[in-house]
Amino acid sequence: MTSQPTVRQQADTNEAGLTRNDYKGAPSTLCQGCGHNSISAQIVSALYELNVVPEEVVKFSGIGCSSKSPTYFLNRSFAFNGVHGRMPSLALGALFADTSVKGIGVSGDGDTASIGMGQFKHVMRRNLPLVYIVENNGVYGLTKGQFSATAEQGLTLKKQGTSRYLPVDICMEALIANATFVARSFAGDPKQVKELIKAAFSHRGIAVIDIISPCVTFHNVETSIHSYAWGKENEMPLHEISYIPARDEITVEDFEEGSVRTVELHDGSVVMLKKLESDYDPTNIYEALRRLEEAERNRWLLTGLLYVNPDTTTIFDRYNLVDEPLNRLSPERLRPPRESMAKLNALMF
Amino acid sequence: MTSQPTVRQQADTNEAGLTRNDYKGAPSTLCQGCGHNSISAQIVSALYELNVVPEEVVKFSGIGCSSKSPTYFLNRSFAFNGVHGRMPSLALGALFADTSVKGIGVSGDGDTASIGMGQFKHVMRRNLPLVYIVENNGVYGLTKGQFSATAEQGLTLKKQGTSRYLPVDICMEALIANATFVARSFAGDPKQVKELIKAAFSHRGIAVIDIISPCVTFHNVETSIHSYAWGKENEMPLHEISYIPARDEITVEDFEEGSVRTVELHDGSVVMLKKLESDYDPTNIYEALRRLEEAERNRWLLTGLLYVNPDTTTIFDRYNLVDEPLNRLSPERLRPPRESMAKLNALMF
Amino acid sequence: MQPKQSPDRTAVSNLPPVVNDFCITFSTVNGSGSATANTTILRALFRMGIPVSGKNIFPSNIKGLPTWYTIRVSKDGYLARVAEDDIVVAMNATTFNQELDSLVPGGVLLYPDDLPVKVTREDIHAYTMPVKQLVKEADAPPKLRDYLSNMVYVGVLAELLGIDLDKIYDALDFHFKGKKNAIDSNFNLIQAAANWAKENLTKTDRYRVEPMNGTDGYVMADGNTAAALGALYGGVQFVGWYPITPASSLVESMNEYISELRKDPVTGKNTMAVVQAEDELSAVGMAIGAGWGGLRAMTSTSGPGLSLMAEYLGLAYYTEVPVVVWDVQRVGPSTGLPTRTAQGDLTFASFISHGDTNYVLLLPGSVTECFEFGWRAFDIAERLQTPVIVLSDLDLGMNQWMTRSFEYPDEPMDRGKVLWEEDLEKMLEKTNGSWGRYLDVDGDGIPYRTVVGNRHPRSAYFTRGTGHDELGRYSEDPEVWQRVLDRIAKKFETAKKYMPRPEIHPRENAKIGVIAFGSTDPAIKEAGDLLEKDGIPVDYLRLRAIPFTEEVDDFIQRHEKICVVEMNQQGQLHQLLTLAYPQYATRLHSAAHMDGLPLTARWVYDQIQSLEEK
Amino acid sequence: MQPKQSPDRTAVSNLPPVVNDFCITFSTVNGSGSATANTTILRALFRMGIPVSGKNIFPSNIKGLPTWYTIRVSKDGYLARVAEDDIVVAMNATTFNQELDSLVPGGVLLYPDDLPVKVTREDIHAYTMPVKQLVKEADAPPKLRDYLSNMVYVGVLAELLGIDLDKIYDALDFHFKGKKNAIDSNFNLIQAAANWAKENLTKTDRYRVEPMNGTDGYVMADGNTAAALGALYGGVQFVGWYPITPASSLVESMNEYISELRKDPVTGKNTMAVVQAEDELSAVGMAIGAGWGGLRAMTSTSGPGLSLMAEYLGLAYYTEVPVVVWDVQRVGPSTGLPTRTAQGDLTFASFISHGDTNYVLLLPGSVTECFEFGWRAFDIAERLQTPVIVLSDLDLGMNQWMTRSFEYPDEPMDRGKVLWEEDLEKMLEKTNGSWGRYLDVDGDGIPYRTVVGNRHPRSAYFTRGTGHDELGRYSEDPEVWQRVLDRIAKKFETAKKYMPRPEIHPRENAKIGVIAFGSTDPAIKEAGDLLEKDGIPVDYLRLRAIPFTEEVDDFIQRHEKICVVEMNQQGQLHQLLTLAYPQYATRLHSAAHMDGLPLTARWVYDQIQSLEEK
Ligand SMILES: Cc1ncc(C[n+]2csc(CCOP(=O)(O)OP(=O)(O)O)c2C)c(N)n1
Ligand SMILES: Cc1ncc(C[n+]2csc(CCOP(=O)(O)OP(=O)(O)O)c2C)c(N)n1
Ligand code: SF4
Ligand code: SF4
Ligand SMILES: [Mg+2]
Ligand SMILES: [Mg+2]
Repeated sequence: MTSQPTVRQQADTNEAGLTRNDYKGAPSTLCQGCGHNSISAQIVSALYELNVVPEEVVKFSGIGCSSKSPTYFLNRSFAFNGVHGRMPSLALGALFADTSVKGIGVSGDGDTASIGMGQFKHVMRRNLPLVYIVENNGVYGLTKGQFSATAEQGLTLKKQGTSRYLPVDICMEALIANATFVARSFAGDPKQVKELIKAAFSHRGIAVIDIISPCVTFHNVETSIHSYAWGKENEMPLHEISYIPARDEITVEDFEEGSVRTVELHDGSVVMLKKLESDYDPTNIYEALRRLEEAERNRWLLTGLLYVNPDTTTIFDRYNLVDEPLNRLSPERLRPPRESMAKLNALMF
Repeated sequence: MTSQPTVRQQADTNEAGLTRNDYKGAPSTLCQGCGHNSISAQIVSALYELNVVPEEVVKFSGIGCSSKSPTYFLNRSFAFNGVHGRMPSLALGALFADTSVKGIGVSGDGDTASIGMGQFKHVMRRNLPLVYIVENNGVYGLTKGQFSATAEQGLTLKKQGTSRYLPVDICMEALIANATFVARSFAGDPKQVKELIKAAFSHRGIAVIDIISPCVTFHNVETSIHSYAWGKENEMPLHEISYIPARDEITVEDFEEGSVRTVELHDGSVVMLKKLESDYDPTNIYEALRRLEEAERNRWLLTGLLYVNPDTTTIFDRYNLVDEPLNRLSPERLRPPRESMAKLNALMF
Repeated sequence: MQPKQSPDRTAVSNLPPVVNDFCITFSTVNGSGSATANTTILRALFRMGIPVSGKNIFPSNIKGLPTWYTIRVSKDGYLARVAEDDIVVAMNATTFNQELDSLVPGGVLLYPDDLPVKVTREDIHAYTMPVKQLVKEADAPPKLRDYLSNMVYVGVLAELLGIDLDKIYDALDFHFKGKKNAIDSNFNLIQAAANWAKENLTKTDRYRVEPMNGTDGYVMADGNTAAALGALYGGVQFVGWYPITPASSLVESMNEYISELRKDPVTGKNTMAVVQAEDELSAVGMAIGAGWGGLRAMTSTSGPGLSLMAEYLGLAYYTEVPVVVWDVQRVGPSTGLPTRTAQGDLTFASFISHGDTNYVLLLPGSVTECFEFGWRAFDIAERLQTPVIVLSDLDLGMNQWMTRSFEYPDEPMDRGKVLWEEDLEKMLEKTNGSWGRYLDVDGDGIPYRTVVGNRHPRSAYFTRGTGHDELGRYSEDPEVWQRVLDRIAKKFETAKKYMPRPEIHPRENAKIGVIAFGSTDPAIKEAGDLLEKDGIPVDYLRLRAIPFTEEVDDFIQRHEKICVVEMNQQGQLHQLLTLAYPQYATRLHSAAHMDGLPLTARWVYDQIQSLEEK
Repeated sequence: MQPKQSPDRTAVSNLPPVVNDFCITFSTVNGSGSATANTTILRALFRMGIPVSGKNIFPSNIKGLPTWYTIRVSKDGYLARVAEDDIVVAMNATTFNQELDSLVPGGVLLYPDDLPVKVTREDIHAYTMPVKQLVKEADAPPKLRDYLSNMVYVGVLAELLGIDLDKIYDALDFHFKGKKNAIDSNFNLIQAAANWAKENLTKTDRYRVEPMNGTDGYVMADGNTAAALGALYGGVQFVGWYPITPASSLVESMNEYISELRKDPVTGKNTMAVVQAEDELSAVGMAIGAGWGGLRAMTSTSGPGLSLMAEYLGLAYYTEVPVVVWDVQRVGPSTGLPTRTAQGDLTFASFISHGDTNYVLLLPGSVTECFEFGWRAFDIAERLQTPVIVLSDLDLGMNQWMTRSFEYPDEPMDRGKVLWEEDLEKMLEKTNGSWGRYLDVDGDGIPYRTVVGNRHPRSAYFTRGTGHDELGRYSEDPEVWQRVLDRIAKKFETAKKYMPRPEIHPRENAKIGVIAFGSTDPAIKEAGDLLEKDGIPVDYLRLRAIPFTEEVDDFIQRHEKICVVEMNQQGQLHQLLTLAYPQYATRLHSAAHMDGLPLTARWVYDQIQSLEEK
């Protein structure tokens, strides 16, 4: 039941004829051990395995250590590293240019949940096809460790004192804002991260993955929900997730009755969710909210695909655009014909 | 069981010795029939009946027809009409000046849910003691009727075309952001509006009231959830709500067993919720979310006190401030003593 | 009912008639539907071939507050505001006295016979109109009555002034898009009112109109519509916007014309998208993203929105993204007077965002020019790879102007230095593979760019607002920083080649030069005529863009005294000229004024005259 | 192990020693803990009475990239950056060659014996240090080893230069707040390294230190800490902020000192609050709300944050709310170089927000002045009821400077024209009840205000960013608009009375004048000495505030040539001076430079010299 390549290829090239190196970026300048680095590595793997052509991906980010990540993967993709907290608008405009390319945005918890709350919420409701990864560490890494809006209330950090406010839960926010793909993961669980990224890439619409990504330098306190230690101890996956490309056949018979749920994505690929402790239905928003609340109360790190709705229209569908990329339209197709001018002037009265 | 004045007063003055006129504002320059005007009237009534001293209230707003409302009530209160979508920060700073005064903010759906989403969400989690009224009409009234973020998807308005995106639900947003008092009402239900305002004034922390307040000029389409006609037909109150001041005794015996719920607010006043179709527990966030979602699906206008948590600390409690108003501290209490200077210089090394 | 008549003024009416040269103000409350009546008159006059302009002075609310609409009728084609009225139609009792004061001696006052007011002036011609009665007789449905009241004054005025009823019919036909019912119910009342006036009023005043030939080659339009249309002809592909007065109608009229002008004829699908954002930070962010992606992208806003765009514009400046920002100015600072006009964002727009920035500004001075800059702004932005800010204003943007017919763009689209797959291949061959996003290949400061979707494996680059070198790589190297920023600044020099040149109106023997921009143009031209009559000929240079081109230099050199006329408090253009021409700083005299109303020729006259006397 | 020795350079060492006058650069990677080592040396030198300054050139990341720390040792008290190094401690192989190049002939190079590098210069003195070995011998826990490596160079340098080990101990004692363990483990290694050097190195270079008396009355501090402390002494009551380099440490150090300086001695409760906002729009909004409420309120930020504050600052300007904004400048536009210094926000800050605005700017030129403006800014803001923007920069704000001891505020707090209940009662009596929020009672443009919580029934008023009259009522009246805005502008004139005066450093026979502000001060002073030696005496005026006061006028009048020195691309102060003094525009010459590094005296020298030759 594992992915079975249909085309023979050299051991180290994928079906796009590319090597893993073709998906890499510049060497990371983040701290050693930073969660963000492991996520970059999984992005590289996921895209390599998905056989995506790097030129058909565009990267976006805001400002922060996390927002630097796009430098560290997919050297051969266009990228725009914008201003703090306002990546969604930039991505929205840019993706209109050529809707055949796929956007991936990397943001931080400060970038998304503090300064970026407004744009984050609004890009959700627009259902922009964008993989939106939040590398969530509860602090502002790049400015040296102040609390972000996702820091737990009561958390004490040496230099910062104690966090006074209840945290923002990025997944809840995405759910309420009608995001169509919402997942949480943990940088310490690379396999899950990778499978979620693959699924997100196949999703038609906004796909949010909130990844707990420890800041080893400023916020790796073992008792904190944002630390490696805590995550390793308390991760509670909703299911074991695997992504199966459209071309592969799934033989559910291999599995015990009822032990697996599948969700077919827009491009025909399938997300397979293997039941763990209990069955979880990722198409029910309120169940997702309930589980998140329960997990928060108990300080469990609930991970997995919380919610997906593969069947809605994207923002592009709602604009009735010409089929070819807008940015390749020739001047003749953009400028109304000369004859129209006189008619228009006649209307000006 | 009705409120029984303990002090004798003239027919037209309240216990603060003031007449209703003392609570009024300038004549409204909003359109005749605008929902916002009825809300202003209920604010006047509520505060008159609460015996609040106008000098102990501060008004805030952003920009919009709704945000003009503070001009039309409480002439004798300080007011700051700020910039579009950023009222919460202004209110937060100002209320630190003297925590003994009570803040009331009036905003619109554009002001809060479009441009103001970020500040709205963040003031919730800070639990700033502020009555936050959203006069929600689904459009930008003041700029002549463009869709706001609360406009229903698919809504068609003559000049505007059809709204493309799923609406923001202000109550859901408040709930998820950990607001401690969340209500929805309808400008066409003045009694409920008034009682909710009274309860909100007694609440310790942020109190959001999302009031459907039709824009009769640009968005009073009978089939729209934001219209009078629709509201009158489809309002579904969760309960019948009455506010009972702290000084009054409640004799629950007057009521049928189980027909009433009460919530005691921080100042000893009580919100009495008379059961209607089914019992509703306003202390359960997820029940609130479920009911909101159900209502949205069925296009009911669910009104009433959705959620209240009377017992948390406010932002002020978390700052360990001196008891007297900060803005009345004398220079001697603000400037460290002269002796400290040398000690400090010794530390500069 | 015996119509109340104005006192007999035979002495006055012995004077020759005033033909096609006066100013009418309609005083109403907003939301009362008077706009239809007012523009109907405006259009009818225009159709009679008489030069007209209409200005709406309205409050920042929706309904029920005083509003004034002024029509200037000028056989000489003067379009500027004048401070006094010749004719007032007073429909609003609360402002009646104010209007009475504004009338010139011998002026005309028209008001409903039931308006609870007292006419305290003897030197004017007052006529009352039986508005209620005529509306009642018209048998209109009650909810339309208020609205129809306005048609009464249309009819009475038509009769008193001699406005052609046929032209009024044409105007209604246009307004109601041929809808017979609507046209007729309005027209019938107008006709009834005209008849009533004919039978019951004795004309004692001097004002009247006569058909003439003064509007050939002109259309009636507002600047926002013109800008929208210009942008559509400019091939705009993406608009991110957020509503704000007085800019909203720019994108709103664009929306109206998309289906006609920008649907693919074959598939019926759109070649552009307009996205209403959640605020201005997002609106400009979207536009910058789109501009970066290779779309002709724009946003439009007014002061407060421009302030919110500061951070993002700095990004576009430094990353060299073409984007067009229309700022339809209103009175600031802060929320200010949202429904009044100003030119107060000039300095801010020039230097917007922290650090060293410098923006290309376009300064349309007429509605036709709004159309022109609507398309040309994209050519300039894409050519220079930089944000272009177009400064219009409320007067230009929202008022109906008689303006030259729009002309089809006289230049092919300039998409600038964009490399698609094959171009890039050639470039790499030419440069031995050394292409880089920020390399100054041509020595004009403008690098080549590729855009999203380019599948060439060498096409991609990383765009960042942090320090970067010629290949787009992150860099903190001091020399690299300086080099790149200096090259960007160089584009401001290169820009001069692409800037619309100023319009120069010389007069013989002029010693004083006037420099101005934007909607003050009509007032300045009219003042020029007045001054010339009084023996003070002035040369006039109307700026159309910043950076300043050599013509400006030249103009300043040739005049010992320059009067810089503008509509703001600080003299912001005067500031920018001083910075550009410190050597001539002392020649530059500021004449700045802002109270929310368009400048009058009289005010300009006084400024220049007093400069002359200095 | 036989230590590698530098080649014998007896010829060089015959030259006289260079005492207390050189520059050391430590090249490390950030996050490696070298900061402790570097400041320990800095402090020890300071304690020896030798004037020193330390500058950190660090990358915009957290760990693992090249970082340089430079200590200038100057018996003459010069604190400016110099472009070349006398001594380099090279701990980072990747930048080794670059450092090698920066050394002066005869300079000193120190590096670990295992650094994989090649010394390619013959004209310097190179010493290797057995870093690994010494750390190993110190028997430190493995995870501390990297960090402790840095102590090796402290010891070796101490020995080579003659730095007093006692003073080093003092420095460690201070750094580790008396924690014996930490002090000892560091000190022991330093001592071991010093011993090793004594025994194994033959000093061939000329550099050494000697105790002197040059630091009396001085302290060591950074500008952000100073500003924070100044604000605490100024009675700051509310801070809304959002983290950003290089401003973060301002509010962070405030947080550190609150419990010591701003807890009520009786109740132990705070007399102020610091709120970390969700972004800068909110941060400044909070501060403006608080300032309006009668609190001494501030925010601090850097370029991008300032851009985001544009709209809100316009509101504060027009509604006349006192608020203090610290802008600790970094290199822009856009995200630019977040960890490099600049003075590039001057023009933007002057005109920030749409419409006609004008801000009072304070321009601290030393760390001590950061302290002073920390408190004084509130007096000015509250007195004038307007936003005050204080422009510091990264160099001033984040680097350790030797600076005059902070002085207790020499003036009582000026809370401005605030009326509490009784004051209002009196005012109403005096004015027959005609008090209004925006009435210019005193003719200085500054009205009286009441604030939230005032229970007087006449105290309340409505504050709005829309047009308002003297009583705060909404108004669209053109005259009212103009009148109110003109009065607000008048405050900018009144402001001159309250502005810190410029500091003027005259020299005999000076023909050229220099005008500058902020952290360029040391470079300019040093250049002045150099120029004087070369026969070009210059007068120097250091601005401390804008609007300009009469001294500036005067200074410009007295000099035919003015060189305006600043750290940005466009010459922004030059621009503002040109605007203020158009009549002298041609005297003003711009010397502007920005590459992210502090100016050197040499660069300033060259600029002025070339101006002299013109
Ligand atoms: C407008 C603006 N404000 C502040 C900053 C400073 N800043 C840079 S990164 C950052 C926070 C980043 O936090 P987060 O998004 O959580 O990313 P992390 O570094 O933790 O990965 C801040 C506040 C900025 N660059 N721009
Ligand atoms: C920064 C900024 N952008 C845009 C505007 C224009 N504007 C004024 S009110 C408004 C919308 C108001 O809508 P809402 O809050 O729903 O209030 P309503 O008028 O519907 O009561 C807008 C967009 C503004 N004043 N400031
Ligand atoms: S500071 Fe924290 S978030 Fe930033 S790179 Fe280091 S570990 Fe990662
Ligand atoms: S436009 Fe709409 S929201 Fe505004 S006042 Fe009129 S009815 Fe109310
Ligand atoms: Mg973070
Ligand atoms: Mg609304």
